[in-house]
Amino acid sequence: MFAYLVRRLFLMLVTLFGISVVIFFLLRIVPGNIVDILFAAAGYVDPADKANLEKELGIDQPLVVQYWHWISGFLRGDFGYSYVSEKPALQEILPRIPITARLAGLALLFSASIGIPLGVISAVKQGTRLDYALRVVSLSGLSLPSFWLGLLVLTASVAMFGQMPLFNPNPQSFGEAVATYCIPAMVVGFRSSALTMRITRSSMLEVLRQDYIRTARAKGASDAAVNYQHALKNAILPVITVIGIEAAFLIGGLIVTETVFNIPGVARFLVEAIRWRDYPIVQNLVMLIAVVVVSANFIVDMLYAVFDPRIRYTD
Amino acid sequence: MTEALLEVTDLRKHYPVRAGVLRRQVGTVHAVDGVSFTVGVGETLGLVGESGCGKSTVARSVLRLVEPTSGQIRLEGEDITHLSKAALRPHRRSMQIVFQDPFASLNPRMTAGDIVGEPLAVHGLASGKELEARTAKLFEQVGLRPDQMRNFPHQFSGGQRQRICIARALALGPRLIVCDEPVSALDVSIQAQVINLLIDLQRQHGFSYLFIAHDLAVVAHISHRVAVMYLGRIVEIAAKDELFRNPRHPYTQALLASVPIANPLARKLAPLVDGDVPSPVNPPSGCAFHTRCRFAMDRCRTERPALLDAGDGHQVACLLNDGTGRGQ
Amino acid sequence: MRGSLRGSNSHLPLGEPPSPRPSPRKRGEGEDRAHMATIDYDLELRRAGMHATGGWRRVLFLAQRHVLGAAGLVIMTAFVLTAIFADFIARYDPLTIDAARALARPSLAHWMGTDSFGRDVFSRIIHGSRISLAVGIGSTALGGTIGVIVGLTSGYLSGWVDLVFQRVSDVLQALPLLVLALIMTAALGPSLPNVIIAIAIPLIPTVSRVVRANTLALRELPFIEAAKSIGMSEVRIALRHVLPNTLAPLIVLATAQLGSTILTEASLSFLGLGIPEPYPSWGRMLSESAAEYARTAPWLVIFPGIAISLAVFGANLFGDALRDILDPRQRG
Amino acid sequence: MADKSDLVLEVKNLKTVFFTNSGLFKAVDDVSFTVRRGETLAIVGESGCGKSVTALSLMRLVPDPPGRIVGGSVSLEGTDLLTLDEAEMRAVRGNRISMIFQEPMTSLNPVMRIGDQIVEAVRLHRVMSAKEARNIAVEMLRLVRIPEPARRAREYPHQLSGGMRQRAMIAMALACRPALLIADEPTTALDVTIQAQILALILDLQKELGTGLVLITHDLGVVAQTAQRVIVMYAGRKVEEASVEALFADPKHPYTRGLMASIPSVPASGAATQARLNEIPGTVPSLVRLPQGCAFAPRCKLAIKRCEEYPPLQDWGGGHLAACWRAADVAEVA
Amino acid sequence: GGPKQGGILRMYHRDSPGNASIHEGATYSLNVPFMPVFNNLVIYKQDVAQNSMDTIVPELAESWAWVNDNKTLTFKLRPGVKWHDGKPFTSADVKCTFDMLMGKSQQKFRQNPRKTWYDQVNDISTDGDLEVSFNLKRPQPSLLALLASGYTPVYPCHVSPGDMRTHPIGTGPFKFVEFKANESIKLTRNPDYWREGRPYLDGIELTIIPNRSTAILAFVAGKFDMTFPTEVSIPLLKDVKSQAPNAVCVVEPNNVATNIIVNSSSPPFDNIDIRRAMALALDRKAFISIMFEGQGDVGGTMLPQPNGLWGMPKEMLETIPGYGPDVNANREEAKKLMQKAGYGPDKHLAVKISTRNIPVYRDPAVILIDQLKSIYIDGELDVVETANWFPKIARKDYMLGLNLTGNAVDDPDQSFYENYSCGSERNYTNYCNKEIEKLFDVQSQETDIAKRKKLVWDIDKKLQEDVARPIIFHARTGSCWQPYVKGVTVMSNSSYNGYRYEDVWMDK
Ligand SMILES: Nc1ncnc2c1ncn2[C@@H]1O[C@H](COP(=O)(O)OP(=O)(O)OP(=O)(O)O)[C@@H](O)[C@H]1O
Ligand SMILES: Nc1ncnc2c1ncn2[C@@H]1O[C@H](COP(=O)(O)OP(=O)(O)OP(=O)(O)O)[C@@H](O)[C@H]1O
Ligand SMILES: [Mg+2]
Ligand SMILES: [Mg+2]
Repeated sequence: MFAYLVRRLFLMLVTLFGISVVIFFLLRIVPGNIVDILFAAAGYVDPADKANLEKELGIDQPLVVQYWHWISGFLRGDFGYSYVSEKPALQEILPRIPITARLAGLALLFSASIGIPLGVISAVKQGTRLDYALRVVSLSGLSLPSFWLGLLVLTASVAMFGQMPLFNPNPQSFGEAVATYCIPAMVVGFRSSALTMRITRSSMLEVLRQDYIRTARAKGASDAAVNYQHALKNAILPVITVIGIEAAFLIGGLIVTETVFNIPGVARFLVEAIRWRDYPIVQNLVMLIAVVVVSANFIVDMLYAVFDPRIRYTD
Repeated sequence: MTEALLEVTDLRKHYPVRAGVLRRQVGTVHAVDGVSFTVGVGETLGLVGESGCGKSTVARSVLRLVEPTSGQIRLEGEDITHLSKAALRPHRRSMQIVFQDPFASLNPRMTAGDIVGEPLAVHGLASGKELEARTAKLFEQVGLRPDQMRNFPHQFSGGQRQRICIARALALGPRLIVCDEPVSALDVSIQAQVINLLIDLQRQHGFSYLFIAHDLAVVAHISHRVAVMYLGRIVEIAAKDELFRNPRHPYTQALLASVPIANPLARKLAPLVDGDVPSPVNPPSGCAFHTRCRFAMDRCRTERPALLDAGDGHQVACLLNDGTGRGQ
Repeated sequence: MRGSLRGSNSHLPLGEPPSPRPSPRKRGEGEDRAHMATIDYDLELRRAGMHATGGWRRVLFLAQRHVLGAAGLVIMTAFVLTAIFADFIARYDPLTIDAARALARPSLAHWMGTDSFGRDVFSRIIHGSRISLAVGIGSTALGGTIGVIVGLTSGYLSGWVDLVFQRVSDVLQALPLLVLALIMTAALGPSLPNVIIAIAIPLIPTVSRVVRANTLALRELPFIEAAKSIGMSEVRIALRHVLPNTLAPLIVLATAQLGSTILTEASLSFLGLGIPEPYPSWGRMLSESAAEYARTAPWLVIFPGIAISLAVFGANLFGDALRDILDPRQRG
Repeated sequence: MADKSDLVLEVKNLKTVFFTNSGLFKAVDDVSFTVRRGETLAIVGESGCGKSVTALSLMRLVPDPPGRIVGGSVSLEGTDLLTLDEAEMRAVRGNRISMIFQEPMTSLNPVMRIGDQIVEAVRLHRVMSAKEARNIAVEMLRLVRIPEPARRAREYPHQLSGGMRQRAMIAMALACRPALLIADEPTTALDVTIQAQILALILDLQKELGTGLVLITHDLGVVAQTAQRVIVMYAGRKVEEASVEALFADPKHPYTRGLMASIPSVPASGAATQARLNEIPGTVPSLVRLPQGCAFAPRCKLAIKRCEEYPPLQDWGGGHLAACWRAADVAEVA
Repeated sequence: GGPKQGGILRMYHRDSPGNASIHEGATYSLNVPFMPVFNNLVIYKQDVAQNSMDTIVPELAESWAWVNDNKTLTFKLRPGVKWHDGKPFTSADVKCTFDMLMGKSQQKFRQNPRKTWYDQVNDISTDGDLEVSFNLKRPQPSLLALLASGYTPVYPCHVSPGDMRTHPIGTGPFKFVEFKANESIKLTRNPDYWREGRPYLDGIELTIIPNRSTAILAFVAGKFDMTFPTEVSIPLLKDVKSQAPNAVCVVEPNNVATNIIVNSSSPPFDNIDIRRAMALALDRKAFISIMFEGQGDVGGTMLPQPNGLWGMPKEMLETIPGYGPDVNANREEAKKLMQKAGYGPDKHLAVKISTRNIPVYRDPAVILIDQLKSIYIDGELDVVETANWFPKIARKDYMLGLNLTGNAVDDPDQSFYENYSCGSERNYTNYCNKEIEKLFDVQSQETDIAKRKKLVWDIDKKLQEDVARPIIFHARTGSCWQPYVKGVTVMSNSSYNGYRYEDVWMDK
């Protein structure tokens, strides 16, 4: 097991290296760079100015050199300077991370705490009206684009309370904290809770027919105990997988939500940075996201072993 | 029993025992601990023993479904212990297994007909109508109705499932069938049918069986020779009549004495051996059976008896009477 | 909970004289007498599908049994047919601009009104089904197929293949979907195939992880061992034995994804990365500029919204039913 | 049947059917029997004849759909289980009536430790601390002769051999000392020495607690050694019922007689060669398309025209019931 | 009552400007938040909507004078003005600023989009700390107009261009506090402002909200005192009015011309017939009706009257091919031209129309494609990411492009030289007509406004007839603020010049 861990860690590093190469070169494949964009914004192109600027930013050097500069800096913790704001990239990125992390965490929590129980109920009551109702409700989560859901929430709040929750980085009251983080998180979570619920349902249906469920019933275990202790624990693997994936893709979902709710998190920031071809920001941010994703996958893998004793990771 | 179809030499299979958060290995299960035997062409070797003594592990090792820790398995003279998966595949036609747990060994999403017909399809022996006909034939052979071919495993009773497994094993006409308790879930009349079928097939085609069962009566009927296992080792092996008439190992004797007799007037349900079954993780020193043996001597606690010939090819691993076991 | 159990225990001491208790409540598993007496065997059998063997009868029976699923199938079929015959169904050219009839309310002439360009919303939705379904089905199929292959291979073979595949999907996963889409559209320009590929790529790790997780569990089951003992090739085991047993979550996932890819395209459009104008896709119709008309011309957002929702509902309801139908234990 | 107070279980005209797409399976068709305190009733019969479904019906655990108990009554200690609501039934299950399932491999929860599964059974019906329950669990495992019970209690089912799993099942079923124990082939996976131990254990507990035991088994040897009364089922129906002595001495139904003849015996006088066993020719009929009248008729040497009419259970004295028109002739012909 | 002191003006910002240096930018996203930080030498009077020579008032300069045959423009500077960091403001700062703009100093801007504005300036000379002179090559009366633009703040000498991008220092009514990209921009009152009693506001806070719907909702919900100026589209304006009936809203032209850039250097648009046909096919009214529900202006290069100062009279405009009221007649003519060029009902001309992937660019392009259908041209939209837009245009890798041209000041010099003179970098089409260029200089030197207007009209007409860069329409947009916000004037012929905000106050 220890050997396995060491190897996993090593492989995570390999993955991260792979990601760094991919993102680095993908960005370079995309036509246009910060200089083009700056000039586009200024509405003119002057070849001399352009060359100067490229030199200043070091993007005239061979790619390999640029890569080496970046990655060696990254390893030293030197993230370079944003091309756009000319501030240290780390200083730009860091304050935004907790915002998105909070949102993502809440969204996942919401998705799991709604999706799993509803999935269980709907599986247990398969074929009843309740099952139909829950499925239809969860589907509405899947069928509404999240920007519409977000706008709907905002519009409704304006129409009903004459108020709109605008992001406040330092919420003063509990209500503001809810408005700042929980509502957007719920909008994101609602969608992924639908997926969680459906996977839970399907997985539970599979498990509920197993003999050991009958055994549990035969012991006189209550429905709740049967469904949650016996069945759910057996059915949870695919659910964990999906939640893990959702966690990774949450960044994508958050882009739109951060835009609609105007939250200055990393997701929207990343999009802006790509638009500006702000390599130092994009590269480092993607790497940080990658670290999170890779760790999330690792945790998911470890959770498999926790939930299913038959899965053992040996060397 | 002229030539050996299967030859197992000093087979060992150890499973690691893990514990703790980091799942460090804290011990080893000596599931099979040095087992040697041969099965001749057209011969049935019965394998009995207490539960958990490693019979299934032997069975699965023979088919290379678990990788043995050490030892050698020769099929038709060829060493298959280290063959690659691909190289092994052609040999699979000549050896088949009937699993102990019939339900779990049936794919819940395939119909019984598909399950039984699949080996034929896989090895390209039949297809289309012919496949169906041959599958139907197999169903009839094991006492199932062909109209059950389109049912799913969960729709069968325990005994019926076991017969599906037998039919699947028979499909390829293998030379060796490892039967891991193939009739344990069958009622006696069908058990009789199946055993008769196995016997008939053996007579017609010279099949060999490694036949694992708890029911000594069944073993007695089908086997030519019988091996008795205890805690990962063979403690006694002999020709059937010799073994039943003249069991030498105290465990064998206890086994024979424990067989329930189908006569309500002759009740004798007092267990002959008592005491805890020792664990394969920490097998007792010396003779593994000494903890439950009524005749255990001091020597038995320290000295491990070897499997010795006590005459007429009757081998026994017991220290009593100069290593020939307890006479009758 | 436990208290009540003990309570009823006390009613059943050894040898207590029979005390039949009337029970008005409805029960889950067993049946009360009153009900037993009135069991309509024929009806029950019909429900079990006895009279529905083979061909159309079976389809009809399944449709009856899975009403929601049948509805889903009907919706999906309708959409597919719409997409195929869009040219015949649409009453106007979806691209023709007419300032004179801009922002017309829904009427007999324009069933779903017109947009700010004076284009007929109904015709645009009809034509939009082509693009939206192409995106939905195309990217789900593409991502799903590759995902299944990767997941099966890595789960079944495990070992280093697994490790490598998982790392690759880690890499894919670590690049957020919209980032990928941004980069793809920036590099290649926004076009239908590019959007499909951009949406399909993140599906690969999703599907492959689910399949792999299932495969890992299945690999340990005796019936896989049984398949090995027959001498089946690994590929065949993977396809015939492992895959069908992972089908249930796969179907649910795929149909859920089918819906969400349509939405993803909408999100891409929202960020200006979707299928380019003027070709109508439902997502584009719902995108940013439409949002500005949400109040003044609600039909601009209601109808494409309904179209998306219907497609998502259709796909998912059908998927649920398919899952149930393919579950042998449900077949009675 | 003089003293009814002695009855633990009284099953009357139990009828359980499966509604399947290939038709109506009458898995249990009009079966009645009783079990007294401390009594062992064995159920034997062809594989697939409805024994397990009978047992599941008693527990009200028949999978629905497709199964359904459509008639009869099951009274446990005077309470008709079929009229209880789910919550009341739960209080009974595992407590007053418990069951050892046929398939030990799949009947244990693969992701729960063995010990926890037993602890759960105990704590559902007894108030006690987790520690006490754990001790009981370990004790039960020891009782069923599992070595190193404390360690095994912490293991998962897949780490145990088949026999151990079955014993774990037994431990779980017995943990609450039920009034009625249904054992569906409890020892098929055990070697005879352990089987003897386990059966002795079950019988001990039975004696001590007055537990009624319904023992479903194929092993007629076990039946002979443990049961007081036996019912023989064929194709969903009870075809014979008798005290164990009467049944072995004088089976009245041709099917029972066929069964008896098929029993292999340990050759005391060793026949060196393999011996073919007696078998009953033919196969079990499909439960959907049962032949008119007696279901065994097509395989029966004694079948006559009248067998197209279903023979009622007839009492041959001493509670020996048999459903055969030719019960009187069975002994002579065979 | 009279103006009140105090309060922070909350406003949203439509997007995150790349940096804070007005001189390096070419979008009013920069002017709005940072103009309050600076002062110009002269400025358009902030409470008059229409910018013109007559509304130019002194700011850092106390007075100005044209001397030396109108070839020197001399400013007397205001004494005692301090930069926000406490350093005194002198004539050196002015010289530094304009030297840098002309590219003559050591320090360089990263980009310098308005360099051409000073093509006629020879050099800047100072006379003591409080006098500075612009020495011109030839008379250019409009230089003063350019200097009065919001685009022409005076930068301090002692701050490097790089620092000006991240932390601008000015002399203006508000001091820069912070700029968090994609988040917010904060300004605070400059207590040492040279103008007594100004500004009224304690500060200005801009929250960056790129999503227009969210932003408008927030405004309606009272989260903001003011929308981003000229960012409320016509449909949204209706929304605001219905949801917040008290809000004050104005709709004004923003002097941004939507136009087609034609690649006349390669087929098919090297053929003047096809260019003309295209121009004839345009139904400008339809554009305006779709994009602005009728609230837009048809005109030539210069913003039409009455908001614009230089727009040609309607009668003259309608004589230009394609501007005539009878669209169908125009299109018949266009078809003939197309047929002459070899196209017809059976032989359509396939054309790619490139544009940026932003609704204000994309939507007119979509309409254009539809309109070109009527004259045998099958257009296909080619949306281009911002990063690739100018390189693509510069490479001449397009056939038609749909473009927006914003005019910082309503003055022909600015728009003619910038967009149509032969060497100009912003002359994307590389349209080069020496004769017309001579006319540019003629009008530029003309000091008589009436005469100059006539010249300008003729030039404008010629430019349209050459179909170099046909103008489709001039947009109008809305701005809204809460009723208690006073002293805001939205300029009606420019969207770059009206954001000093020193006179804005809140009646709360
Ligand atoms: N995968 C495994 N990991 C660890 N231990 C195992 C594994 N499989 C089997 N064992 C252990 O190996 C020993 C032998 O198991 P095996 O299944 O071969 O017994 P058996 O003789 O077939 O028993 P039974 O008659 O009960 O089926 C047991 O102690 C069992 O717990
Ligand atoms: N879920 C089900 N759906 C349909 N038919 C079923 C189902 N479960 C059992 N049956 C049918 O009911 C009949 C009785 O099954 P049961 O399991 O009671 O047999 P059994 O007597 O226990 O046999 P065995 O001794 O082999 O275990 C069988 O014919 C079987 O096919
Ligand atoms: Mg075994
Ligand atoms: Mg059974």
